[in-house]
Amino acid sequence: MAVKLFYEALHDGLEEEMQRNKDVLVIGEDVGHYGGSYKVTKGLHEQFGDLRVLDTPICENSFTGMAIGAAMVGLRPVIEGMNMGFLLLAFNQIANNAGMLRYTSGGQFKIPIVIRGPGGVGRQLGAEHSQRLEGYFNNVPGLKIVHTSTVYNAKGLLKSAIRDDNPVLFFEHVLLYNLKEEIPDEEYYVPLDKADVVRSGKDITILTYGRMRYHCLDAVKTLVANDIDPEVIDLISLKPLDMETIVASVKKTHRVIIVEEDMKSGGIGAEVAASIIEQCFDYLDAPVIRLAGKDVPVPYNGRMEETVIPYPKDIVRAVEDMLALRV
Amino acid sequence: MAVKLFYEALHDGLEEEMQRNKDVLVIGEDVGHYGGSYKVTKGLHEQFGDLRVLDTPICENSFTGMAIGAAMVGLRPVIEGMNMGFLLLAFNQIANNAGMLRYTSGGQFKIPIVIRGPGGVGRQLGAEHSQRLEGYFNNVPGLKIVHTSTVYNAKGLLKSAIRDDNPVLFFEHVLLYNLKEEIPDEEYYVPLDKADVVRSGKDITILTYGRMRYHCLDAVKTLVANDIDPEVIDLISLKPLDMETIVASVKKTHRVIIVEEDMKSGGIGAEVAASIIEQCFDYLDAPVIRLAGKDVPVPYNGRMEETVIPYPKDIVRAVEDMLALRV
Amino acid sequence: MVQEQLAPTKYDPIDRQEALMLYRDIVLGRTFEDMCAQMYYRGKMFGFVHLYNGQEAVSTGFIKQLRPDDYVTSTYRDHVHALSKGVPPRAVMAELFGKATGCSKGRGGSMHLFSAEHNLLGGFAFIGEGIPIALGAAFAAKYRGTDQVSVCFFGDGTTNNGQFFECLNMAVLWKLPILFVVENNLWSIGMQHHRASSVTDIYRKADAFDMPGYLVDGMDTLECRQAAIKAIKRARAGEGPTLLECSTYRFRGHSLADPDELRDPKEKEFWRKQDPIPKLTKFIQEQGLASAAELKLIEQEIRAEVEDAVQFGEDSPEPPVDELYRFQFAEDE
Amino acid sequence: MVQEQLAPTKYDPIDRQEALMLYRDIVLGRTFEDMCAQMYYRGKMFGFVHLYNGQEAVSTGFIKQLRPDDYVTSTYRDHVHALSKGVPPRAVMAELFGKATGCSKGRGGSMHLFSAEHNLLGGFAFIGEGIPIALGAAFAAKYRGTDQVSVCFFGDGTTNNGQFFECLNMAVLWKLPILFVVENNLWSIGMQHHRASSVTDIYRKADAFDMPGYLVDGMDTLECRQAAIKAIKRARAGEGPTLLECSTYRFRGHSLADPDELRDPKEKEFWRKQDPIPKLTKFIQEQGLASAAELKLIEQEIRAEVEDAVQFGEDSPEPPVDELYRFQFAEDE
Ligand SMILES: Cc1ncc(C[n+]2csc(CCOP(=O)(O)OP(=O)(O)O)c2C)c(N)n1
Ligand SMILES: Cc1ncc(C[n+]2csc(CCOP(=O)(O)OP(=O)(O)O)c2C)c(N)n1
Ligand SMILES: [Mg+2]
Ligand SMILES: [Mg+2]
Repeated sequence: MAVKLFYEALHDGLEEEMQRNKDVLVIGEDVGHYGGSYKVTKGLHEQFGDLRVLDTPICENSFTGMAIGAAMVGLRPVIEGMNMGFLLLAFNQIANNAGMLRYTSGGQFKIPIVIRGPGGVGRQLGAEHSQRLEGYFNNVPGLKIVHTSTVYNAKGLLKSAIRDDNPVLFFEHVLLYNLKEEIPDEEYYVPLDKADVVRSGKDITILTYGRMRYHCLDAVKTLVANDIDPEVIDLISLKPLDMETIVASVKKTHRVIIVEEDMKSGGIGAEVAASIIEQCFDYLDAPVIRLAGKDVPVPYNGRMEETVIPYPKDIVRAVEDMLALRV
Repeated sequence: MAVKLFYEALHDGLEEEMQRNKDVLVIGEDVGHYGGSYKVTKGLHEQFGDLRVLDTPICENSFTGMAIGAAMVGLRPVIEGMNMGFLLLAFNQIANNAGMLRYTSGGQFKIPIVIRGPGGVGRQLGAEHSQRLEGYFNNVPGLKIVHTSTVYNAKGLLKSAIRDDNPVLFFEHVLLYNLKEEIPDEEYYVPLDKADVVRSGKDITILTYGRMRYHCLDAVKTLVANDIDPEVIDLISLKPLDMETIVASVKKTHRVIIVEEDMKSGGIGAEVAASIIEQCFDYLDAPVIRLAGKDVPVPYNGRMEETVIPYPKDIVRAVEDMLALRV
Repeated sequence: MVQEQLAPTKYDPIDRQEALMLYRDIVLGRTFEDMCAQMYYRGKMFGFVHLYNGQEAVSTGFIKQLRPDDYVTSTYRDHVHALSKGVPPRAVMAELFGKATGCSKGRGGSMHLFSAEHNLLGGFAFIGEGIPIALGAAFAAKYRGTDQVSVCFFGDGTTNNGQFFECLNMAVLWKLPILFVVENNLWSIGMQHHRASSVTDIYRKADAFDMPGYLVDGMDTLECRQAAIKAIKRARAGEGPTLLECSTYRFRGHSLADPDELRDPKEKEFWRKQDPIPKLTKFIQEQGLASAAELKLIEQEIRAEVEDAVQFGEDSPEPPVDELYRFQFAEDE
Repeated sequence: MVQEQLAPTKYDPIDRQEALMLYRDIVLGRTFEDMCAQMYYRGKMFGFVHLYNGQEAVSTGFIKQLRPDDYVTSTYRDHVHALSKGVPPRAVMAELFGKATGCSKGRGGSMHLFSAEHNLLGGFAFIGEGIPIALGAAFAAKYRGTDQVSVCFFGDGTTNNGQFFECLNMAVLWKLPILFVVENNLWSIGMQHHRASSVTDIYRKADAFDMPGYLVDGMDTLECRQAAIKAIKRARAGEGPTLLECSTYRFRGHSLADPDELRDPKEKEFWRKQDPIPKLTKFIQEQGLASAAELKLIEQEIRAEVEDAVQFGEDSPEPPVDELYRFQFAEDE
């Protein structure tokens, strides 16, 4: 075991996969000489050379398309979105070519690419740099979408994503790169499609992902002190959802609250809630509530910014409100 | 009253607004000399000239941005997406600048643009030309999203959208352009934010939009013959949802089925279902069911294509299944 | 950076075998497309169908100089590129009929032809999006140190799209083995080239990236072939990309749904006279590479081949409807 | 198309008043940015803050030739463009402090400065996305027959993005009154210009669109001014757009968060010697337009103004938290 920072865990995962398979390469802005804006690719360029750690011009749509083309003929590119928001420019390539091309080709090509990078509300980064795109891409077919949250799963999920033969959108959170955790020295993988039951409980199911995992765990401390026993599940896989784990929990607790950082309308939580309703309506004792980012661009002002996303106190209140309705 | 085709109604609405206000102009590929791929802008170029019916090069991101810039300084551009799918290339401009700029500027600029064009599953148009993008844009803040469905509302909604001071994504359906209907000669407007209760009923609420309105109405014939009395609501406004109308209906029928053509995961129906759950869980006698497009790119093969979206028979079956559970 | 027009006399030597191969290919393209028009009007295929009539010299001239392991990307106007790259007419026609035996297993249709076996990386229905894909294949060739070459085809209208410029830049930066082949047929649907592009000489834009750019007579198979030989050689030798503007014309509307009302009949007439097939026929006969009778025979063989493709398409099974989800993820073979 | 370097002797006559106005502006830019650095390190502002030190000649040289009703778009590196366009230092500083009195009412922050009153159409945090916005304003001017001019500023790295090329094309097609001003500071974050652009002479790319393109000494206020005069005149006269590449350098890291480890100290040293402020000072004094003492006085006034801006920012109220949704839709004024 060794203590690692979040960005180091990503770095190590990438490095291991690159050492293991010479088809794996990194493509993106400032991933090479600069070492990546959040240091995830630091040093890789010295080790693997300019072509395997490719600094691109600022042209997201085309370099993403280039990565897809390279993947079609057998390479396994990992694209870094310096900020995932910039990938809005690559929406065409991601949706049409990463998402749909394999299908329209009748299964002739695989597109083993990973698109990773930071998103989320940081510290007054302004509207454009605070975007949470997981909801924007959730309706696109053919993609897998995961969101990391811990140092441990950052490494294990990235390695799994790189080995996966499908396009994977891999979301990190801009405020988690310096998280610290002890992780195994031995190689390990974390499955892309499994939710993580972070805490078992019987009173209510809290579904969350990304940085909100920590807000939920903070809230849990208060809740437990107040004699409430919540189950906390980190979704990790946003598409497809791990409905098996989710349904099992709902059947146990009969109450669900979804805590998400992305904007509420049309966000990830909408699909989670709708799926739960379809699959275990009869087990629910209360409406599925979404505690989500507000439907506004993120304002720069710090105090306003704080009101945009859920905080532990909001979670505590929402859970207590829901349980107050207990019969 | 006069009988008009769907595309003529759009044409007339556009023409009226252009005559009324010289700030209104049309921008897009082949909108001018060619008259628009679906003839919506036919003849407008002769009447209003090249600058007001502007044929653009094929560069969706930039001409959308150009329209936004023009709107910021007072023009009211109507952008035609020859196919709404092509606007994937303009996602950056639509999300950041149309959706968020007014907010980040502290309310200094208005962005009165309309982005309109066809989407939807047509007759074997293939995966890329059969996209339904309303779900892709649903999580973007600051946008209004409407979907037309009748000749009457096509004209009235377009006129309202042009007069609205906000960016409006205005979806049409590729298979509805030749729909015929008698509509008033007098000027009229249809509100952007109101759902249309197409048929009142008491047994179940069918929520739908776009072309699926017709599949629902077909299904209703069978249902009524089988002694079922469904309420059919055409959402029209996909963002924001007209929750007042929706909730009132659910409180009456206690059962909801959502019929949508877009893909299920992360689609419009997810938000509709989640919102209903939050707002009228206690009135529900059965889970909210989504009868949606399948989560795959649309295959070219005709018979496969038919299995992708809901048909009247599917709606009948789903409604009957749900009502069979009636206690 | 030099931009020169190839002197039409400077063809690399061409033998009988190659001449007949080219002839066979160009006739196949034309015959196939004419058959598509018939099949479309007979309701055998649906959706948007974009025919290549008039532009065949480009496909034949370029693709026939490629090796089987070289890569090609095309657009929605992709039938003939697929055929030139070796995809059997049966597989293309069956695809247009939406059959399981089609080159995209009936999932793709006219605008989405693929063949992994022939390194046809796709027809792409959105303009421009195939260019980065071809660039990626070229990048992979460089990455692995193979000498494979990548060729992407696209239209004049597409050269106003950002992806075109972005890819030219990257191709030069990394000296990638790629040919950017613009088929300048003067129109993008109803938009005239000069109304869409501030500079109508597309080959000149290469200069902004220090890439060689050439203007090629796209109605002349041998000129195309000659330009291809040179650019492919350069690419294979690791010397980098080339931009080739082929001036050409489509003899039909943009797609079979296009009323084609805007193009001046005189303009159409002018270009009809440049038809690449009689031109190639004439060359072959003048050079004594084959006789009129021999060429006739080829035409008959091709016609039979295309009719066989139609029959094959008709007889082929549709993909099973319950396989809707098959092929979406890599796990589904 | 001509591409020429302006001869540095050919300045339009410049009087004392203008010279002092320019001096005031360039000193304001520098002083303001230095203050921002201090405020950032003192925790008064957050997020990404990109300073303009070193590039001031461009903002002063170009924007000071504009009329109040002309339009400007900038990037995330926008403080100084805003100041040159007339946005009061108080409003900019208050915005950086996230206050309700800020030019974007505290909603925007460093990368999103706006002022409708001054026709500053925005700082844009994504590269390139401000270019089409400026094009739109230029289009509107043409549409309405006003003689307003639009100027967009962006960096060398941005010229590899599709929107740059797409907009150059449309600007020429429709002869729009717009100046594309590239501030080529040789780097995009940690990426050297020559590693990102196959042709490092950005002004040359104008040629691909039949647009005049000029290389301008971006460290020389008067050269920038001269280039601006000429290009603005052209635009105002309805003769169309101009591309202007200003060679310049940023004296600090990309943003205040950038460790700036990659740039060679010798390179930095070389450019520091080109500092536009001493250069302008020297010119003014040599031409006898103002004395050293007068300039010193201006510097003091500016310092006071910037300090006042800080004080104003500090004293200003934060936007009410319950106004979170205000300003999202047009109905909310
Ligand atoms: C991104 C995108 N925008 C618009 C279209 C619609 N469209 C299809 S073909 C075409 C014209 C393309 O012209 P050109 O590149 O010259 O090719 P040609 O059809 O002449 O071969 C347009 C606008 C599209 N397919 N994709
Ligand atoms: C679309 C997009 N991609 C990437 C970025 C991240 N980014 C911010 S500034 C920058 C470098 C821009 O360089 P340049 O255009 O030369 O401007 P400079 O910063 O040198 O003024 C990059 C890559 C961004 N803001 N937007
Ligand atoms: Mg064309
Ligand atoms: Mg720069």
